[in-house]
Amino acid sequence: QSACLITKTDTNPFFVKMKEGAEAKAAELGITLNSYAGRIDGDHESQVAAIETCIAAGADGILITASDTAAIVPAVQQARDAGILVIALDTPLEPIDAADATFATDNFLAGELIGQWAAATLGDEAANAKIAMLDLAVSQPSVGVLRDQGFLQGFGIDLGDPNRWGDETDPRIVGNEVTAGNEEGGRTAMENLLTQDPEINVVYTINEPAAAGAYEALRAFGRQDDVLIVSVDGGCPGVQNVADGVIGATSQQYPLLMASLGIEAIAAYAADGTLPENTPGKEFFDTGVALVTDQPADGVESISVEEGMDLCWG
Amino acid sequence: MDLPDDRRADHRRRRRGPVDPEGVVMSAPILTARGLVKRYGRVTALDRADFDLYPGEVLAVIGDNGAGKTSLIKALSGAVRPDAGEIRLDGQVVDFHAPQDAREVGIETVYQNLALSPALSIADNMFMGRELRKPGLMGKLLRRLDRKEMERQARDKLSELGLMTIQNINQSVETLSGGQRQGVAVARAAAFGSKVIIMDEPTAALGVKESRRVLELINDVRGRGMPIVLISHNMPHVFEVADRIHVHRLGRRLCVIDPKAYSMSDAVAFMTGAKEPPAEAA
Amino acid sequence: MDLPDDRRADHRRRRRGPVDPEGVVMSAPILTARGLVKRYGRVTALDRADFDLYPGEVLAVIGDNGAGKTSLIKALSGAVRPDAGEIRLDGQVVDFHAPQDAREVGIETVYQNLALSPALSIADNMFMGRELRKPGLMGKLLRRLDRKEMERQARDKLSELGLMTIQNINQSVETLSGGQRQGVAVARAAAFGSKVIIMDEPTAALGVKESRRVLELINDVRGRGMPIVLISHNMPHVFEVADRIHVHRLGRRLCVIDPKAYSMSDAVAFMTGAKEPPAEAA
Amino acid sequence: MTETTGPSRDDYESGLEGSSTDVASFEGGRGPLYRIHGFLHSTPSAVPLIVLVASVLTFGLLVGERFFSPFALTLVLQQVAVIGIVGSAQTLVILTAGIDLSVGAIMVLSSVVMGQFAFRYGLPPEIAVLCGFAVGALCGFINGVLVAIMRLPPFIVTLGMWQIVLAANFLYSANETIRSQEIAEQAPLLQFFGERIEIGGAVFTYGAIAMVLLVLGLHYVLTQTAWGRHVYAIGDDPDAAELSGVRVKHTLISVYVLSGLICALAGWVLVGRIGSVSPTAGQFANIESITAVVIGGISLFGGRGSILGMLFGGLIVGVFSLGLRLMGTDPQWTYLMIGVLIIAAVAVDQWIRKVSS
Amino acid sequence: MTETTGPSRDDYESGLEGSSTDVASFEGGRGPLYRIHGFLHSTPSAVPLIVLVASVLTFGLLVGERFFSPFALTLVLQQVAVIGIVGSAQTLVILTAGIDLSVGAIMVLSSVVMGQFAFRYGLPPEIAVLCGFAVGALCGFINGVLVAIMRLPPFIVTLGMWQIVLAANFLYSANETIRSQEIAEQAPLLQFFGERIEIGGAVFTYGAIAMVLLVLGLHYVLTQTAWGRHVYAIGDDPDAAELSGVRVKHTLISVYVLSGLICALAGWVLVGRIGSVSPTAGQFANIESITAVVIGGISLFGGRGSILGMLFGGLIVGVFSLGLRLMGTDPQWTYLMIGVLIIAAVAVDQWIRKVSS
Ligand SMILES: Nc1ncnc2c1ncn2[C@@H]1O[C@H](COP(=O)(O)OP(=O)(O)OP(=O)(O)O)[C@@H](O)[C@H]1O
Ligand SMILES: Nc1ncnc2c1ncn2[C@@H]1O[C@H](COP(=O)(O)OP(=O)(O)OP(=O)(O)O)[C@@H](O)[C@H]1O
Ligand SMILES: [Mg+2]
Ligand SMILES: [Mg+2]
Repeated sequence: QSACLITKTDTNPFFVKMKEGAEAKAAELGITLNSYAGRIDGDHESQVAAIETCIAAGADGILITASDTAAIVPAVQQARDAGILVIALDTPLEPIDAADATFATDNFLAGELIGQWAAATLGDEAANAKIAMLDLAVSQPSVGVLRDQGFLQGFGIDLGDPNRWGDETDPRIVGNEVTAGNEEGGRTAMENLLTQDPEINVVYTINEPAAAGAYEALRAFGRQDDVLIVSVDGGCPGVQNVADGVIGATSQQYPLLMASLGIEAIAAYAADGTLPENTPGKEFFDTGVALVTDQPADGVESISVEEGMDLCWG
Repeated sequence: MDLPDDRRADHRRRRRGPVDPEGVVMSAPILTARGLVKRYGRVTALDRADFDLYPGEVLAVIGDNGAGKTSLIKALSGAVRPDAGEIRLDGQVVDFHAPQDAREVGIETVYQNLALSPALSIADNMFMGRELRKPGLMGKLLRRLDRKEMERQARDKLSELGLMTIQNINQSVETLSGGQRQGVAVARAAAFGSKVIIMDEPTAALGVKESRRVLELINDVRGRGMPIVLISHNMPHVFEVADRIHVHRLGRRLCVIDPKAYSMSDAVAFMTGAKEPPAEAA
Repeated sequence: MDLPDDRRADHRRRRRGPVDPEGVVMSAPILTARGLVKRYGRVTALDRADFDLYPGEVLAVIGDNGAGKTSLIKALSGAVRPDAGEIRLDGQVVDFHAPQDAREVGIETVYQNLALSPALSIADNMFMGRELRKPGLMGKLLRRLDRKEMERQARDKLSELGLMTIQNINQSVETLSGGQRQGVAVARAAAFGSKVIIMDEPTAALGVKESRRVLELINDVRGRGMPIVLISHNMPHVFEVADRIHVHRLGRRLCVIDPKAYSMSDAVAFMTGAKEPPAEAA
Repeated sequence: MTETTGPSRDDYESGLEGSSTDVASFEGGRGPLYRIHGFLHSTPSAVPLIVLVASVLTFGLLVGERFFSPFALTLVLQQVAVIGIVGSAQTLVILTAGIDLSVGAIMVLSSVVMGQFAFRYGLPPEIAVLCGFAVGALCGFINGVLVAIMRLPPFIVTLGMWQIVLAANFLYSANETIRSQEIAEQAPLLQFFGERIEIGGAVFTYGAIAMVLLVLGLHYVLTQTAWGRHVYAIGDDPDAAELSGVRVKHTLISVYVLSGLICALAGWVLVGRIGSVSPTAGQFANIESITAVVIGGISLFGGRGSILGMLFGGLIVGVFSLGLRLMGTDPQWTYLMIGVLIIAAVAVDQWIRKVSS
Repeated sequence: MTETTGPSRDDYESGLEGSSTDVASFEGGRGPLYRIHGFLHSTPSAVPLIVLVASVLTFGLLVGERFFSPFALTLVLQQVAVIGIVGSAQTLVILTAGIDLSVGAIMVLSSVVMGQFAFRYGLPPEIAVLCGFAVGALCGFINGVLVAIMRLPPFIVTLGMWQIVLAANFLYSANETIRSQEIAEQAPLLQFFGERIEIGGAVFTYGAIAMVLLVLGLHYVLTQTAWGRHVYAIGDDPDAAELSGVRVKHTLISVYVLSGLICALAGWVLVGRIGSVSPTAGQFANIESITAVVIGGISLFGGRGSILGMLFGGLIVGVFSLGLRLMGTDPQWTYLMIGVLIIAAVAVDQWIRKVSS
C-alpha cells in the first residue's frame, strides 16, 4: 500500500506539520508515503507533475492541498480514473466534489472568528477603526481571499465581490498590502500602511509570520501596544506570540489531524473500498477551527493560550 | 609570377578614367563628401573633412595614427552617421543609416577591426548578409542555404589571395591567425564590391606574400574599372598602387597629391606636419 | 631626428653579446625552447618548434600568416601551455602557468591582439597588474593607488613613442584608433620588461612616424643590453634592426639566418618555401 | 618624377618567385580521438544527448520498470512539453546574447486571453486563439523594439515586461480560473494540445508532439537559412554583424516577435496540459526554460549552441525530476540534487570539450 | 654582404624630419554641454542619482509631506538596507561579467546558521555570527572555484548553488522560525542591526547605516585600489586581463568569497530587520538585487558601472514602492508601475548618455 502527500510548499511550517502527521500515521499503518510539494505557494505545475508521478508509481491514494483549486481538477480526475482515492486537505477543490473527500479547515470561518473577536474587543470603537489588511499575494489565491473576506464579514464590513479582496469601499480599510506570508513582507507592508495612515489600530494578517513582521514594524513606530493584530494558523510559534502579546487572537487549524485522518481514510479505502464521509451539514469533513486568545471577547467562542499550546497544529 | 615593373607598367596601361590632376579632363567624382564632422564626446575625429573619389582610380588615404582616416571611411560606408556634412554618390546626396544601405548600392568595406563573427565559419562570414540559397523548391520555399556552393566559392576566393595555410574552410574565424582573418575580410570585399571598395589597412597583419596578393587584387579590381579607397601606413605600397593620395591630418583633408609628382618623403612630411603642402594640392 | 645610417651605425656599435653565427664566441642563450608542440583540435600550430634567444640581441621571427609565430611566442610568455617540449630561461627549465609568471621573471610581451581592457583608461591599462600605490599610510594601509603618478608616467611613455594625437590620458582604450592602441601596448612592454621583451607585430597598425619610434625604441632597449624578440612582416624593418632572423615555417623553425649574410629576398624565399635554406643555417 | 623614381616595390619580394601556391588541404581523420573531437565540436548538442541517455539508463537501473516503461518515459515528454516550447523561445533570444525573463508571463497572459476572449466575450475559439497569438506577438514586439531600437539591455527590458505582463494578467483575469469542464464543453479547441495518441503503453499528447516538431523546425531554420545565420552572428558580435551587412534591428525584432508567438503557443499547449485556464500557472517557466537552455550547452553570451541541446537539457531535468520522485526522494532533496546536477552536467560538458580539444 | 646592400630603411622616412613632437594637449571644457557630458561620462552613477532625486521630488509633490518627511525618507533607507547589501555582493560579481543567483539563498542560510548555532547548540552569539559568516564565505568560495578554476558559467553555477543552498537551508532549519522575543532575550547580538538612531524625525537603523558604509567602502576599494581595477579589467575582457598580468583566478575567487561574506552580513542585517530568524525570508533578494544593479547603470556584461549607482538604483525602487503605496495605488498596479519604471529609468539613462555624447 502506498500513498502520496502533495502540499503547496514544504517550507511553510503548516505543511511541515501536515507531513509529520501523515508520516507518523503512515508508519503506524505500514503505508509507504511519498511527499511532494510545489516550490512556492501557487506552483501549480509541480502539483500536476506530482499527481502524474503518483499515477505512474501506482499509489492507492493521494492527499493534496491544491495551489490552484480549479485548475488541478483535470489532473485529479485522471488520478481518480486510475482508481486512486483523492482527498483534498485544508483547501476544498472547485467544485468541491472533484475530490473523493475533503478534510479541511473552513478558512472563511477562521477569518470570520478573528473578525468578530476584533470587532467585539474594540466595542463601539469598531465604527471608527482603521484597518490594515496584510494579504498573501497579488494573484489572490483562494485561502487568502477566504480568510480576508471572512475577517471583513466578521468585522461587519460589506464584502463587495466575495471572491476578491481589495474591492471593498468601506473607509475604515486603510489599504491592502501583500506579504508573501513571511516576516519580511509583513514588516514592509505594515511600514507602508503606517506611513499612509499612522492611526491604524487593527491589523489583519494572512498568517502568523506576517503578523510577527507587522509587529516589528509597529514596534519601530512605537505603536505596538495600541494596535490589535489578528491572524490565522495557530502554529506553535504563533500561539506563543499570542501569549507574548504580539498577536491579539489567532484562528487555529489542525493540519496534523487532517493528514492523519487522510492516511487512515486511504488505508480503509485500500483495504475494502470504503469512502470517507462528510461532517453532517457540510460538503466536507471539517477538522475544526478554534480561536486562540487570552483576552476572550463576549459572544465569540475561544480557547485559552494554554489549550492552544497543547493543540498547536495537532 | 610577374616581375614588379612589368605589373606596374601593366596597370598603368589598363587604367581607365581621367585621374591625373594636372592632366586630361576630370570626369565627375563617383563618391564625394563635404564638410564631414564627427565628434566623440570631447574628441573631434572629423573636423569638416572633404573627400573625392573618381571613377576607376585607386585613391590612397594616408595620415598619422588617430588622424581620423577610419572615422572618415566609416562615415562613407554607413557605419557611423556624421554630425554634419553631406555625402554624394554619383552626384546624389545619400544618407546611409546602416552599413547594409551602403552595401546595397555597391560600396563594400574592409574595416580595420575586420567585422567578422568569431564563432561562425569562414564561409558563413564571407556570405553574411547575402547568403546563397539552394536552387529549386528547397531554396525558394524552404529558403535552404546552399552550403556546399558557399564553401566552394569561399575557398576559391581565399586561394586567389594565396591564403594557403587555412586548413579547414569550416574552421571558425576565432581560430584563425591575425593575418588569416584579415585575408578573409579582404576576400569578402573583393568578391562582392560592385561600385566602390574601401579598404582600411588591409595588409596590416598580412605576410609578404599575402600583401603582394592584395596589391595584385587591387590592380585587378581597378582593371575591372572599379574605384578603390585604400588606407595604409605602408608608403611603398601606397606609392605603388595609388593614382592619387589623400593626405589626412587632424581630422580633415590636408591635400591631395599625385604620387608621380611628389616623393614618399614629401608625403610623409605633409602628413606628419613637417612640411606645409603646396597651395595647388590643398 | 638622426639620420638613418647614423643610427644604424650607432646601434651596431652599442651592441653587446656575441651574436654573429660565424663570428666570435657565442655566449649561452638566455631563452631557449626545444620541441614545442601545440595542437588546436585538428590544427597543429606548433610542430616540434625550437627557439634560441641570446643575450643582448634583437631576434626577428618571420614567417607566413598562420606559420605559428604567435603560437610560439605565446608558449614562451606563458599565455598558452604547449602540449610538449621544454622552455629554459637562463638554462633553467621553466613552466609558466600564466602570463603573470613569465612577467614576474621579466619577460614582457606585446601581443598581436594587444591584450588591453577596452573600458579602462590608458593609464589603468599600462599599469595593470603592477599598479603604483600612494606613498605613506594611504598606500600601505588603505592600498590607495597613486593615479596622478601613473597618469604622468603613462603620458611620458606615450610621448616617448611619439603618440601625440592622444588628447586625453583618461580616455578609455576603446575610444582610441587602432594605431593608438598598439602604441599603448608597446609603451607598456617597453616600460616594464627587465629580461626579455617580445613583440608580436608591434608596428602593424602604426603610422610611419610611430613605427620609426618603435624601431628606435627597440634599439634603445638593445642598448640597455636587453634582448628582444620581434615578430614582423615588414622586411625592411626586420633587416634594419635584427641581429639574427628566425624563419618560421609550417609550425617549426626552418632556419636562422644572419641579415648581413642573406638578402631580404632570400629570407622571403625561405619563409614562403620558394627556396630551401642552406644546410648551415638550418 | 618618372616611374622609376618612386621605389615601386621592394626588391625583396622577388624572393616570392617559385613559392608554392597550393591551398593547404584539409587533413583527414587522424584516429578515433580526432573524429570524436570533431563530432563533439561540430555537434554542440551531442554532450547533453549523452548525458540524457546516461541518466535515463541510470534511473532505469535504480528505479526499475516503473521508470523504464514507455508510459513513464513518454510522461517525461508530456511534462517537459510546455518548458520545451518556452525554452525554444528562450533559445532564440539567448542566441542573440539576450535573455527573456518575460517568457512565462507572456505565455500565461496569452492563455488567459485565449480563455477570456472565448468565455467573457463569447468569441469563437478559433478567433480567441488568434487573439492570444496576437497578444504574444505584441508583447514580443514591444520587447524587440525596446532592445533593438532603444538599445536597452534585454535583461532589464524583459524584467520590466515580466512585471508588467504578469500584473496585467492578474488585473485582466481578475484571478479567475476557467474550469476544465467548461472549456471541454464550450471551447474544446483550447484543449486541442491535451489530446493524445497511445501506442502500446506510450502516450503522446499533441502538446509533446508539437514541442518536438517546433524544435526540429527551429533547428532547421537556425542552421539552414540565412535568418538563422544572422541570429547567430548577432549573438556573436552585434557590431561585426551590423558592419558585415546584417540588418541587426530587423532581425532582433523578428526574434523577439517570434519568441512572443512561441510563448503564445506554449500558452495554448499549457491549457491542453492542465485542462483549465489559470492565471497563476507558469511561474517557474523563466527559470526552468533558462535552465534547459544552459544545460543544453547554449552559451548565455550568445552565438553558440544548438536548439536541440535545449530540448535535451529540458529532458534531462524532466528525467531527473521524475526519477527522483519515483525513488521517493524528499522534495527538498530533489531540488538539492537538481542543483548539483545542473552544475555537474555543465562541468561534464566543459570537461569533454576540453579533453577532446 | 655588406651593410650597404640591405635596404636598411626607406628614404621616405626622411620626410619625418621636422615634424612636431608635441603631445596633443587636453582641450579644456568647451561650454557647459561638454562639461555635463564629461561629468556624466566619468560618473556613471550620476544618472541614477538624478533619477532618484527627480523621483523623490515628484512623489514629494504628488503625495505631500507624508512622503517628503525625514521619517518617510529614512524609512525607504531602512526598507532598502538588506537589498542594498545583497546588491553590493551582486555588484561585485556582475562587474566581473558574472551574475550571482545564489545571493538570496546564501543570505538566508547564513542567518539561519547564526540563529540555529546560537539556539540549537547554545553557542555564544558572537561565535554563532562568525559561523554564519564562515558559511557565507564557504558558499562563495565554492562558487568562485567552480567559476574560476573549472571555468563554468557563473549563471549556471549560481543557479545550481541557489537550489542547493536553499534546499540545505530548509533541510537544516527544519522550517523552524526563531521568534523575535526569544532572540531579544537570549541573543540580542543577532538583532544588533535593528537598533536605531533617531535624529529629529529621521530614523536610522544600524542596518541602514551599515549598508551605506559598506557601499562607500566598496566604492573606495573598487576605484582606488589595484584589486578594484583588476575586478573591472576581468569583467571587461578576461583574456586581456590575464595576458596583461592580472591573476584572474585568484581575483575571481576573492570576488565570490567577498560576495558570500557580504551576503552573510545581509543575513545578519535581515535578522535585525524582521526580528526573527526565518528560513523563508529573502525569496526575492536575487531579482531585487539584480534590479537595483541594473537600474543603477551597471552593465550586465561586466566592467562598467559604479557601485554607488546600485545604491541609487535600489533607492529608486524603494522610493517608487513607498510613493505608489502612499498614493493609494492598488498593489497589482504597483507591480505594473514598477515594471514600467524599470524600463523607463534605463531608457532615460540611455537617452541622456546618447544625447550628451
Ligand atoms: N568610438 C569612439 N569614441 C571616442 N573616440 C573615438 C572613437 N573612435 C575614434 N575616436 C577618436 O577619434 C580619433 C580618430 O580616430 P580614427 O580611428 O578615425 O583614426 P585613424 O586615422 O583611423 O587612426 P589609425 O591609423 O590609428 O587607425 C582618435 O583620436 C580616436 O581616439
Ligand atoms: N585558439 C586557436 N584555435 C584553433 N586554431 C588556432 C588557434 N590559434 C591559432 N590557431 C591556428 O594555428 C595556426 C598558427 O596560428 P598563429 O596565430 O600562431 O600564426 P601566426 O604565424 O602568428 O600568423 P599571423 O602572421 O597571421 O599572425 C593557424 O593555422 C591558426 O589557424
Ligand atoms: Mg584607423
Ligand atoms: Mg600572429
